[in-house]
Amino acid sequence: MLLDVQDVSVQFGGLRALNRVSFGVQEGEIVGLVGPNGAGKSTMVNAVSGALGRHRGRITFAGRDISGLAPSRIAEMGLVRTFQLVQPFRGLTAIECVTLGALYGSGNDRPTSVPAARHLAEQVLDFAGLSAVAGLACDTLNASQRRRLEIARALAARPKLILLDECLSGLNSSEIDQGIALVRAIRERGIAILIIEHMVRVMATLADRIVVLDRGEKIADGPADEVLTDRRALGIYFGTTA
Amino acid sequence: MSSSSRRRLVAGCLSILLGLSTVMPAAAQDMIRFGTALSLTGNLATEGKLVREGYDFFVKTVNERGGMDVAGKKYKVEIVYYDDESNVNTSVKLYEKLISEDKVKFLLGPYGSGITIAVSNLTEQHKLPLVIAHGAASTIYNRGYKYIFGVLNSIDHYTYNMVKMASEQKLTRLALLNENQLFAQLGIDGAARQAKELGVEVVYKEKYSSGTKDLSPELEKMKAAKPDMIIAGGYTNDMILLARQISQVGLKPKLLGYLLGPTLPGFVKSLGADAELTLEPVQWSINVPYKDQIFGWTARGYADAFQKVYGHVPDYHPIQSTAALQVYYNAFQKVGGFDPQKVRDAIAETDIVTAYGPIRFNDKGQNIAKSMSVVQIQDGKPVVVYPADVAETKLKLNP
Amino acid sequence: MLSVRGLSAGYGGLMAIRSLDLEVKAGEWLALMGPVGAGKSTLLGGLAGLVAARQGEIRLDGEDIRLLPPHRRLRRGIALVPEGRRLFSGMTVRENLMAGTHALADPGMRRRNLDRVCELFPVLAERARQIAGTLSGGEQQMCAIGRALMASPRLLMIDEVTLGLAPLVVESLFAALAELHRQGMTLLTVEQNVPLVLAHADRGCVLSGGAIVLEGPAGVLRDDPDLPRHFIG
Amino acid sequence: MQLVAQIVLNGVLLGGFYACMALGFSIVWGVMNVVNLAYGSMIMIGAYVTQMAVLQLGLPLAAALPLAALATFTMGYVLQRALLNRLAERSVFMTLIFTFGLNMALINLNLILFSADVRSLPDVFGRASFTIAGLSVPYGRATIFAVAMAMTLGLHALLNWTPLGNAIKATSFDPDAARLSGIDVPHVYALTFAIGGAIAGVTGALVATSYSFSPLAGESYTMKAFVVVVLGGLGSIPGAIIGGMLLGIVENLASLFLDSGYRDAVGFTLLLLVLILRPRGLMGRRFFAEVKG
Amino acid sequence: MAASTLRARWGSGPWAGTLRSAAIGCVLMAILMVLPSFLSLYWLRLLTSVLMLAVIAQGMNAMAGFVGYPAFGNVVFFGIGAYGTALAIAAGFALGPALLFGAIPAGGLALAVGPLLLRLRGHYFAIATLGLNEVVSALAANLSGLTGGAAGLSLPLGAGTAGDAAQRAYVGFATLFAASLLLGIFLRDSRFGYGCRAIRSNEEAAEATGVPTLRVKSIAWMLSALLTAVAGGLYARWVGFIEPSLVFDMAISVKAFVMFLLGGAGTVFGPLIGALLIESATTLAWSHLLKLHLLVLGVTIMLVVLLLPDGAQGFVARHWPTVRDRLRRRS
Repeated sequence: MLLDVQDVSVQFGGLRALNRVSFGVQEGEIVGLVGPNGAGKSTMVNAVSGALGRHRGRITFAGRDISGLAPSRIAEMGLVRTFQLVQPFRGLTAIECVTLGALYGSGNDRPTSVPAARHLAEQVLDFAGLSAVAGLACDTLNASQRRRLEIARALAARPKLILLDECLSGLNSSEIDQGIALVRAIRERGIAILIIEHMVRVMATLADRIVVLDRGEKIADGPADEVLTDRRALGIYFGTTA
Repeated sequence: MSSSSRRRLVAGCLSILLGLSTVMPAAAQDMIRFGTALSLTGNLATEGKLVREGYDFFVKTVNERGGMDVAGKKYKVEIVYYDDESNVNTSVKLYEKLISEDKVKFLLGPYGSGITIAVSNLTEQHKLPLVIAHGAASTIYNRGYKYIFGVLNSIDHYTYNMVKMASEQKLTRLALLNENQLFAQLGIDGAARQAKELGVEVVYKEKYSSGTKDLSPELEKMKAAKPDMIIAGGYTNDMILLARQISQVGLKPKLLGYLLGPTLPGFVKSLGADAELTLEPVQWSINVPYKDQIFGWTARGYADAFQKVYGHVPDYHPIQSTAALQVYYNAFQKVGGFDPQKVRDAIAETDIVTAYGPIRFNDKGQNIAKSMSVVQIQDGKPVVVYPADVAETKLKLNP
Repeated sequence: MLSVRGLSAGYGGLMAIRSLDLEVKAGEWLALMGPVGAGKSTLLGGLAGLVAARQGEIRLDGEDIRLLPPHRRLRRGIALVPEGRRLFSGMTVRENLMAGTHALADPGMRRRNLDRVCELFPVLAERARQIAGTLSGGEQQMCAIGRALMASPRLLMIDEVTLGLAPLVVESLFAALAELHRQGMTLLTVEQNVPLVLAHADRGCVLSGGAIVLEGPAGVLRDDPDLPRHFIG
Repeated sequence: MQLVAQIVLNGVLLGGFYACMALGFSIVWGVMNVVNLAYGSMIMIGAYVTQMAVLQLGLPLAAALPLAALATFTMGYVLQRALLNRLAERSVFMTLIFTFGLNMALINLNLILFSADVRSLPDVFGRASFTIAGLSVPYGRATIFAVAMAMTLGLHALLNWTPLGNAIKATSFDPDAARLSGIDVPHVYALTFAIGGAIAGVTGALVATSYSFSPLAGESYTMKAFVVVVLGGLGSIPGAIIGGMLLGIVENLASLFLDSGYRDAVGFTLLLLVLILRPRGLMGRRFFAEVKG
Repeated sequence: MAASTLRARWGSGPWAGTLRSAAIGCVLMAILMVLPSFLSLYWLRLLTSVLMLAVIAQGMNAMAGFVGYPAFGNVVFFGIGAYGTALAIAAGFALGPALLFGAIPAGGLALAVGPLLLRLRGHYFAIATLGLNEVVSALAANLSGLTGGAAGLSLPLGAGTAGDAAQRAYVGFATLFAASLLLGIFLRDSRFGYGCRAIRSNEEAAEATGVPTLRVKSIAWMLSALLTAVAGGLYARWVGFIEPSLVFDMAISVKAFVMFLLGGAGTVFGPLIGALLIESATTLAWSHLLKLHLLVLGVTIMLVVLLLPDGAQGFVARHWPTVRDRLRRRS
């Protein structure tokens, strides 16, 4: 198991955002994390990536306990996340954003110099179909380009596992198709992916396994096709469980 | 292109770059120029204005008489002023401008001790005389510099007469308090030394941070030490606060002296009763018994003439400025010309009497010929009470 | 009552709404639905004046209000209960409610509106002196709706009223909205819980990718087998 | 013991003055996230207006005080409405630098109008003092303390019991939600700045009666306000009082037990400690604004 | 194809920006090397102080511009540098080693308090640094046994004429200025620099991307402290007299802040541009507007903030394309 989340609970004041949630991600696997707004998906991402600081339970990555480590340490170990925010690095150009990912990010075969990192960034931008906008400031890109840029930045960090936090939301249908193709291409490089997304279609086409959260509880976990035909899991989108 | 014209070109370009025009008024033929940078706008602007009036008064007086009379020729006098914002860096920069751009050979000191020290480093390197009218810190003079001369008594003499008065009045317990700032520190340290010399016991000595809004802890401690006399040093803001709090705290010293304050505008007006009977050492007072050997006026004569021009009675600031220029005038006459090195040597040999007082320099450049008078506020007016030969009236002790 | 033509709105360079047309009739309850990121919140923000509307027109009773600041729009009767409630969390419930009255032309309305809100949500009267940040989720939502009602709006827009709330609370909130609707309030709500909202609303609109992709009477939409497809994407 | 008690009492009196002075600074910072470096100059303007009203118009002090407040209130409103509101969306550095420039301009204007002379109003209270439990309290200081407390209570009442206060608090918590609640945010910002200005004006009047002032003396007041606000907690009224008292007492005790030269150093060390250990300040719960970046 | 189109789009090669800056820097330094022989001592002094201010502004820029932490009290390092150096000179050290006595304590202080203070953001960090300055300056004013206290420290005059002294100061500051340009380039183009800018842009995202933010911030502050401290040391030697209120003067920091903002935050040459603009404005103001210079300067600052939010460089960058197009159309 590459990522192993065991009995993780998170409490915000009186609100229990996650309640003893466990799941795992195997090497090279795509796992979908779904659930309505407020289900605890982002809290889970923050807990895994270290942004949250404290949580109960145990999270191991590549065999090491990463609970309580600084986010930068976790990233260095090869667990890199994208941001739901549309533009985390305002003021940097696209190529700079990706170069940043290449320069820091995971510790394995890190480029030894800035030019080498830029070279890698160029390749990754090309891979993500962003060559044409490399020199533009992040905030001038359109939604689809920004989402792909986030993925490119994560990819340039040479991770073992990428956390994709709603990287396709707000896109139109053809842009989503491009995004799906990109995620697939990443998986073909042998990188495991934990993808957080609302759109069932995306999950159906991408994920090997799906974990469903609702109000902090895990309510389903299994192969994608099984979960997607489960009325109860799907029902949370239409409020039938309400 | 000749090197000098190229040089002018570059300087010109740079001056445009720096937004400054180097166009100078062409020096008139028979014109002698002095230069100084004063605090015209900074936190010492009040003093700066008085200083400038003294210089201007000399210029006006001399020019009305046709100019300086040197080797049988008349030279009009002009002073190049700059505003140093009471800022050391600006001041040094401006003196460099006076020296290397305006080609001023004869420099008058700035106002304030710290600034004077920094400026004198520059003038010393340029080997140009700097006659200081308003830099009292002893640290200015004890660095072995050859080109600086101060017409005033330096700070370590300020309190001498006050301490002496105390010992004559049989006041044996002295409390000292100063702002943690150069001028006040040196002045009060001087008082402590003199007290030891004159057998007065220092029962309290402390410093406070500038800008303090409450001096009661210091004053309570001071009160506990039961002093007969207090001498305090700091800038006017703090001294006004101190004066108010001394009475609030219930301290009743027989004598209360300030390094600076009572004679400055605003002090008496703001304090009223609390200013009464306070003492301040002054470099000069209207009663000093000297007759000016250059202009022929007495101290009172100076004051009257001054008042006609500026509408107020001069304190010691203006006449100190005037005296500095008189030192130069005297030296020019002795040299019969304007060679800065010869002028410097002549200044070192100065031995004149002015309405300000006698002026004679020791080898550090300090004026050792005169001493300070002590002024007391009586019925809201400053009157000289010490030493006896210049006193207008008798010293009054607080009951 | 409200007529939107060719509206484009968004943050920075990002247009979440692209030349959208929308009509809200007086007294109706229009439900906006759609997947996350479809532009529903941006639309409401654009109508309330919080989000810059770059192009198009927003006509309220025929008058274009696109360039008015939010407080002016509120004065003309458009109120928004924003997503996440956005209460003034350190102030009391009563202070929060009173904060809604700044756009009232007639101060005498304060009292009357307060009574009306307390009648609709009696719990708010009980909690009047409690700090808003310490209320439960449902009570906070009531407080937020109450605050908007304090301005005597004619069009009440509510963004995600059920977010993160327990089913019972959701039902009571919807009951309150239904009551408002019955009293003649025009409602424009954004809601995730599709079956629930379609059970109450008069009409529904499905937004996707910043444009309306499906529109019709609530009853028709409810039975539309195509509806889930728009959410799955 | 008597001495220490007296010094602590003096510290409390001084602290009341500090609190009063910091209130206006605090409310502007708390509501708008603007650190007004020209605050001290506004205090000085209040002092000059008071002095002119008393000496030139012959008004009694009680009448000069509201006049000073009115002058700085108007000034504050115009400044915020015309200039500072334009910077509302910009980074915090920008407003900081802007108010720094404003301060320079105001100092220069004051120098031109009033010269660099140190001024002060003749002390109304003089040496008179009364005694409580063997400790002496000068009337002057007691009056300042009373005015400071009255202002604090007044501001408290304004914020909690009036529609304007409601709007100010709402805006400070969430400007967007305030806009949605029908609050004209730029206007509220301007009024907040104006209220801060009025407090500076009253402080200036107090300075004129009991301290001395000059165009350049304003900066030390800005610095003190800074320390008090950070100690007590941004935008918190009880915080300003507690911060002010704490600073007054600690400074005075430091002067008593250490060399008085360390007075400021002790104040600032306290500031550093509070920043490191409790960045929200002593009373800074979620009162006005959260700690904004 | 990708790489080549990329190159075509944003210059030639990954070091293009660095090389361009280095080239500009070399030209600048060459100009600075020949300039003194054409200048009177006054202009030389002005230029020296422009260089000094540019260096201090670069120190500020390093923290506030590149990392986004407004180190308002950075002047504390200037003061420490000045005192450390002056005391070492007074103890008989030559200027070179004496500078270390200023720089090392300054850098050490930044490293020591950095991890504590750099957890604060925005105004809070600014105030904390201000407090640090006040505390250190009060120590300098009160430890009179060591520092001479309020009476200040006077250094013996260096050998030679005024011209020699001016030249020495100029060369010192010009060298330090070159170092400050290198620091600027380092902070812009190195891996470390990428980390800094990521922090400025979004600290949480930077941390999640793998930037050890606290360490990067602390080191950046140390570099800023070193630069500022050496400037302080050279200043002490240049002026020959220091006192606490002179070298711990907040106005120095604020001026530096205005300068780098004016020139362009987070740029290599911004501080120099800002120092040139402000110094010429000040020079202009006091020679022609004796009584109004503070007003002029203050209003200038206000206008800059209102009208040039991204500094002179940003202003040019924003408007140059339209100007260029207009020029092209005309020709």
